[in-house]
Amino acid sequence: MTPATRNEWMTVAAARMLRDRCVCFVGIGLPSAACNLARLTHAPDIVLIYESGTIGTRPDVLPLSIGDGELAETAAFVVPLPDVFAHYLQGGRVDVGFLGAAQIDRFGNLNSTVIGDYATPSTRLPGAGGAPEIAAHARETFVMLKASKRSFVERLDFRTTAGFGEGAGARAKTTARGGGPRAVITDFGILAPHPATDELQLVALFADATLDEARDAVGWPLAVASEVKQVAPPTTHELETLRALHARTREAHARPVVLPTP
Amino acid sequence: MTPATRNEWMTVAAARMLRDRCVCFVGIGLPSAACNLARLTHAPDIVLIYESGTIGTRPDVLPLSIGDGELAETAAFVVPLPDVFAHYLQGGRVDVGFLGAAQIDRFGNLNSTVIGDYATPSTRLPGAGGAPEIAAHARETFVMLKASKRSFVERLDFRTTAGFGEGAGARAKTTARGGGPRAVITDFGILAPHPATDELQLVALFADATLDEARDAVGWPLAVASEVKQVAPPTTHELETLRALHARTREAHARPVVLPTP
Amino acid sequence: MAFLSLREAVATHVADGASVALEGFTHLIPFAAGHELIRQHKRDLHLIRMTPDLVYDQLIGMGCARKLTFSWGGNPGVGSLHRLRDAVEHRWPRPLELDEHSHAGMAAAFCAGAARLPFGTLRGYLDNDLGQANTRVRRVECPFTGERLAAVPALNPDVTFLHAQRADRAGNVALHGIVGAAREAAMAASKLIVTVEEIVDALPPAMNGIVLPHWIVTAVAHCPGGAYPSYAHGFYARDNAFYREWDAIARDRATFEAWMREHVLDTVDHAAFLASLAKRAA
Amino acid sequence: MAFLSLREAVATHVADGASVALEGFTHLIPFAAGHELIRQHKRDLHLIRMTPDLVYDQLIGMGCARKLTFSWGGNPGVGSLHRLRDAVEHRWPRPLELDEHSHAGMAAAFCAGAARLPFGTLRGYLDNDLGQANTRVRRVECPFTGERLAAVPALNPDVTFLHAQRADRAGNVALHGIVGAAREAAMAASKLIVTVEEIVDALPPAMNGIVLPHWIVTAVAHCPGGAYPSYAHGFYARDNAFYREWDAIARDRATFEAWMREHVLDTVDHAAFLASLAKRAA
Repeated sequence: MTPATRNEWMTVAAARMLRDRCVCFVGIGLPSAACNLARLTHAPDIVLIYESGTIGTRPDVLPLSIGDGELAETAAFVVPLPDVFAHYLQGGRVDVGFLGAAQIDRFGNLNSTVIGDYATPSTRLPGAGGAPEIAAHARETFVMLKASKRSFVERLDFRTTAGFGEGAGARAKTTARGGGPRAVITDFGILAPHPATDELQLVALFADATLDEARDAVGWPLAVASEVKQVAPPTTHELETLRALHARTREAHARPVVLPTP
Repeated sequence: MTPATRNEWMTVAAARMLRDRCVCFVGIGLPSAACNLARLTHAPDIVLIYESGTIGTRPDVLPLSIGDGELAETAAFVVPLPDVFAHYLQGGRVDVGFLGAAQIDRFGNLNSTVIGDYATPSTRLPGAGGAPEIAAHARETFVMLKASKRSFVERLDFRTTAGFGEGAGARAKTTARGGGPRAVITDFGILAPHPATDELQLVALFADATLDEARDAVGWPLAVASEVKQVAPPTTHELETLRALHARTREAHARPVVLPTP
Repeated sequence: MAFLSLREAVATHVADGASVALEGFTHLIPFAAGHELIRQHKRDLHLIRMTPDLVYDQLIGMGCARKLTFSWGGNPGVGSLHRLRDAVEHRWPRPLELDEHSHAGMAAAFCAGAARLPFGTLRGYLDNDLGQANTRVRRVECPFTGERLAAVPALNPDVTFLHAQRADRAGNVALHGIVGAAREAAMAASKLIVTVEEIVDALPPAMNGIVLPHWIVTAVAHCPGGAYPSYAHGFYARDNAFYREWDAIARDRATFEAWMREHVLDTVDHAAFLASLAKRAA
Repeated sequence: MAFLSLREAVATHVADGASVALEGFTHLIPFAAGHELIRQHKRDLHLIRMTPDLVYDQLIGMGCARKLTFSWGGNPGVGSLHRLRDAVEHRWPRPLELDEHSHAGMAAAFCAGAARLPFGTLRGYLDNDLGQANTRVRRVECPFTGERLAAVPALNPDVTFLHAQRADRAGNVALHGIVGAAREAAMAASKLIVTVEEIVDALPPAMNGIVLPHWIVTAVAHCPGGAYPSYAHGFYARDNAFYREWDAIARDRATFEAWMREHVLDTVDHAAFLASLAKRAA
C-alpha cells in the first residue's frame, strides 16, 4: 500500500475527531470524505446531515454535489431546505459542523466571498452558503483547509463567517449559541484555539510534518501549544476504507448518464 | 318529501353562493354542509380546505371534527397546520372563508370568545380558532348564524374577529387584505354590507320568511336594501342531495369504533 | 432516546409546574399520556395546545393545570368543554390562567419555538380585542416597509407529548395523516415523549414524510390505542360517538369525577383504560 | 392553470426586467426553462436562486441578467462558475448587481415571501461582513426579549420556474426527493411555471407529500429531461461528468459562446438540446 497522502492524513485525522452517534452537518469535499470514513470505521451510528435536507444519510459513494440522488436514496428522510436551517441548525440540534474556506485568520474567522475589495474583487469566490450559520449554531465546528500564506492570512479580505471574532472571548458577546471552531485540520497537522485568547495554536503534527513546515505555511506568527502531539499515522484499515470509498466514488461519477431523450 | 327546514334553507342558500373552482376555507357544521352540497351539485371542482391541513378534500360524509380521517383520506394532500395559515390563508391563496360565531354586530364583527367580561365571563365560548385570520385574508367571507336578539347584537361583548370594524371604510385602514364579509346567511334570509356604510342590510328573504320576522330577530334596527329579493326554494335535487349527505353522515358517525385493545 | 413505559416516562420527565404540550390536531391526540399525567396527580401544569379537546378538559377538571395556552377550546362539532368552562367561569376546581391566541398566532408561536427564535410574526390580530386581552400579543415593525405586524412569543414547552403511528428501534418516529402542529411542537420542546401504535424494525419508506429523528426524541413508549378516542390513521378511527357522549359526562362535576375515577384513576394504564370502556360497552 | 409549451409559457409570462427564480437544490434544476429564457433573448432579468449553478452561469454569460440574488455561486464539487466570476470581476458581458445572502438568510427570505410577510427573521449574519456588504440585511428587535435579530426582506419573484416529476391533468404538481426551497419559491411567486417529466391521470398517493395545487400553478409544460444535467429522482441521475466538463467550457468566453450557440441558441427546444448532446457524445 502506498503511503498516505496529506489529503488522506487530513481526512483520517478529521474522521477520528468524530464521536459515534454525533449529529454532523457535512460539507462537500474533504469533510464529506472524513464523515463517511468515520461512519465506515469507528462511528457506524453517526448521523450525517447535508444541507440539501438529507438527514441520516448513508451514501455508498461520495456525492459530487451537496444534493446528489445518492444522498436522498440513502437518507432516513428528506426535509425542505428551510427546515434544515430553522429546525436543525438554528434549533440547536446539530453537534458538529464542518467548514472550508479560501482564507482563515488566527481567530478562526473565514473568508469564502472575495479576494480583494467586495465591489471590485480580483477573485470572486462562491460565497457564504450555509457557513455563517453553521459556525454560529453547531455545538462545535471543524475547519478543513490546506495551509499556505495565501490561505492562512494575517487579515481576511472579507469576513464571511465568524469564528472567535477578535478573540479573547469576543464570540461570547454575540448571540451565536454554538461553541465555535474546535479545531482546524490542515495539511501539516491540527490547530486549536487557546482557551483564554482564542488564538489558534499548533496542537498536533502529522508524523511526517515538521514545526518549521507549519510555521512556513502560516501567514501569521504561529503560536505553538506547550505540548505538540504527533498524530498517529492512518491505519491500514482506515486507509483501505478511505481508498475503497474514493474508488467507488470515481467509478460512480464516471458512469455515463443515459440522456433522458424522449 | 317534507318541506325544507330553515337549516336546509340556509345551507342551500350558502351553497348557491359558491362558484365552481373557487378555493374555500371550510368550517365545521353548516358551512361544511353548504360547501359539500355545492360540490355535489353545481360546483364539482370547488376546492375545499379544512384548517386541519386537508387540501382539496372530497369527503363522502360530513366530518364531525375539523380533522376526521375521512378528510385526510379524500384529500389531494395534507399539509402541516402552520402551512395552512402561512402559505394558503395569509399567502392570499383562499377565495372564500366561512365563519360562525356566538354574536355578530351590524358591521359583521364577530364574537366567539366570551359572554360577559373577558376575565370573569358568564359564558366562556370556545374562542377564536382560525376566524380572525380567515376574516383578514380570505378574498371574501360568508357568515352563517341563526338570528336572535342574543346573537345579532347592538354591541359585542368581545370582538374576536373583525368584519368591517366601525364601518364606513374602516376596514381599509387596517392591513387586512381580504375583502371582508360578503354576506351573512341567517335563518330568515341574507344580509349584505351596504357599499358605502358597510352596515349589514337585508337583501334577501327565504320564501316563507317575512320582513317582520327578520326585524324581530335582529338586536339593532335592521336596515333594508332598496330591493329585497326572494331566495328561490331549495330544489328537489338540492334537498335530496343534502338529505342523503346527512343520512350518510349520521350512519357513519353512529358506526361503533372497534377499540384498539391489544 | 430511551424506550420507557409511559408511566416511567411521565414520572421521570414531567415535574409539577412544568409547561406541557400534548399536540395532535384532532388526529393523534395523546390521550394515554394525558391520562397518565392525571394518574400521577401532576399539579400546576402549564398546558399548551391549539385545540384543548377532551384530554385537556379532563386534565383541567382533575385539577392538574394552572395555566392554559390555546387557540380554540371546544368539543369539535359537539359544543363546549364543560370542565374548561367551569374552571374559567367558576374557578372550579381551581382558577385557570388563560394565554389565548388565534390558530394563526399559536402556529406562528410554535414555529418560532421550533426554530429557536424568540418571537413569531404574522399579519394577524387585526382590529380585534384578542391583542388587548392577551398582553403577550405585541407588535413589531418591518425594518423594510415600516408595516406593523403582530408578534407572538415563541412557545418552547418543557415537555411535548405526541402520539404517532410508528417508531423504529433506534427511536426514529414517523407519523402521517393530519399532523397539525405536531412537528413544530416536537422541535420546540426541551423534551419530547412519543407514544406509538407500534415499534418496527424499519419505518415504511417516506422520503419526504414526517419523521422525528431519534436524537430529538427523549423517550418512546409503546402504547397501542394511545390516541383513543381520537384516532391513528391506518390503525383505528375517531370515536365520534364518544365525543358526543363526553358532553353529558363532563357537564356535571360529580358525573365527571365518577367517570374519571372509574376509567382513569382506577385503571393501571392505558390498556386497562381501554378494557374498562370495552367492559362498559359490553 | 394552463398547459403550454415551454416556449409559449416563457414568451407569455416573462417580461424583460422581471425578477425570475429558477429553484431546485442540485436536484430538479429547471435547465430547460433557463435555456428557453436564453433562446428568447430575455434581458435585464433579476435572477434569484440560492445556488446559481450552471444554468445561471449560462444566463449570466449570455447577458440575460442585471442582478443576482443568491447565497452560494459555485459549480458544486468542481469549482468556480466562470461566467459569474467574469461578470463580477470584469463586468463581462455586462455588470451584474449582487444581492448576496447566506443560505439561512435566503431561506428565511423565501419563507417570508411564501407567507406574504414583508420580512423574515433569523439568528444569523452574526459578526461578519455580509451584513455590511448587503444593505438589505437589517436588524429587528424582539418585542419580548429585546434581542436584536437579523431581518431579510421577503423574496417574491415575478415568476418562479420549477421542474417536477409529475403533474396531473388538473395541473396539480407533485415533486419528491431533495426539494430545497422549491415549495417556498413557488408559494412566493406571482406566477409559477412548472416543467414536468410526465403528465398523468392521477398523481401517486402522497398524503403528506409535496404538492403544488393547480390554483397556485400558472402553467405546466411537459418537458421530459427538463432538469438535465441536473436530475429528476426516479427518472434520471445527475450527470456529474457534465458538471466537470462545464468547467472547461465556461472558462473561456469564446468556447462558452460557441457551446451555447450550438446547443442552446441553435436548438429549437429542450428535446433538440438533448439530441444535440447525444449526437456530440456519439
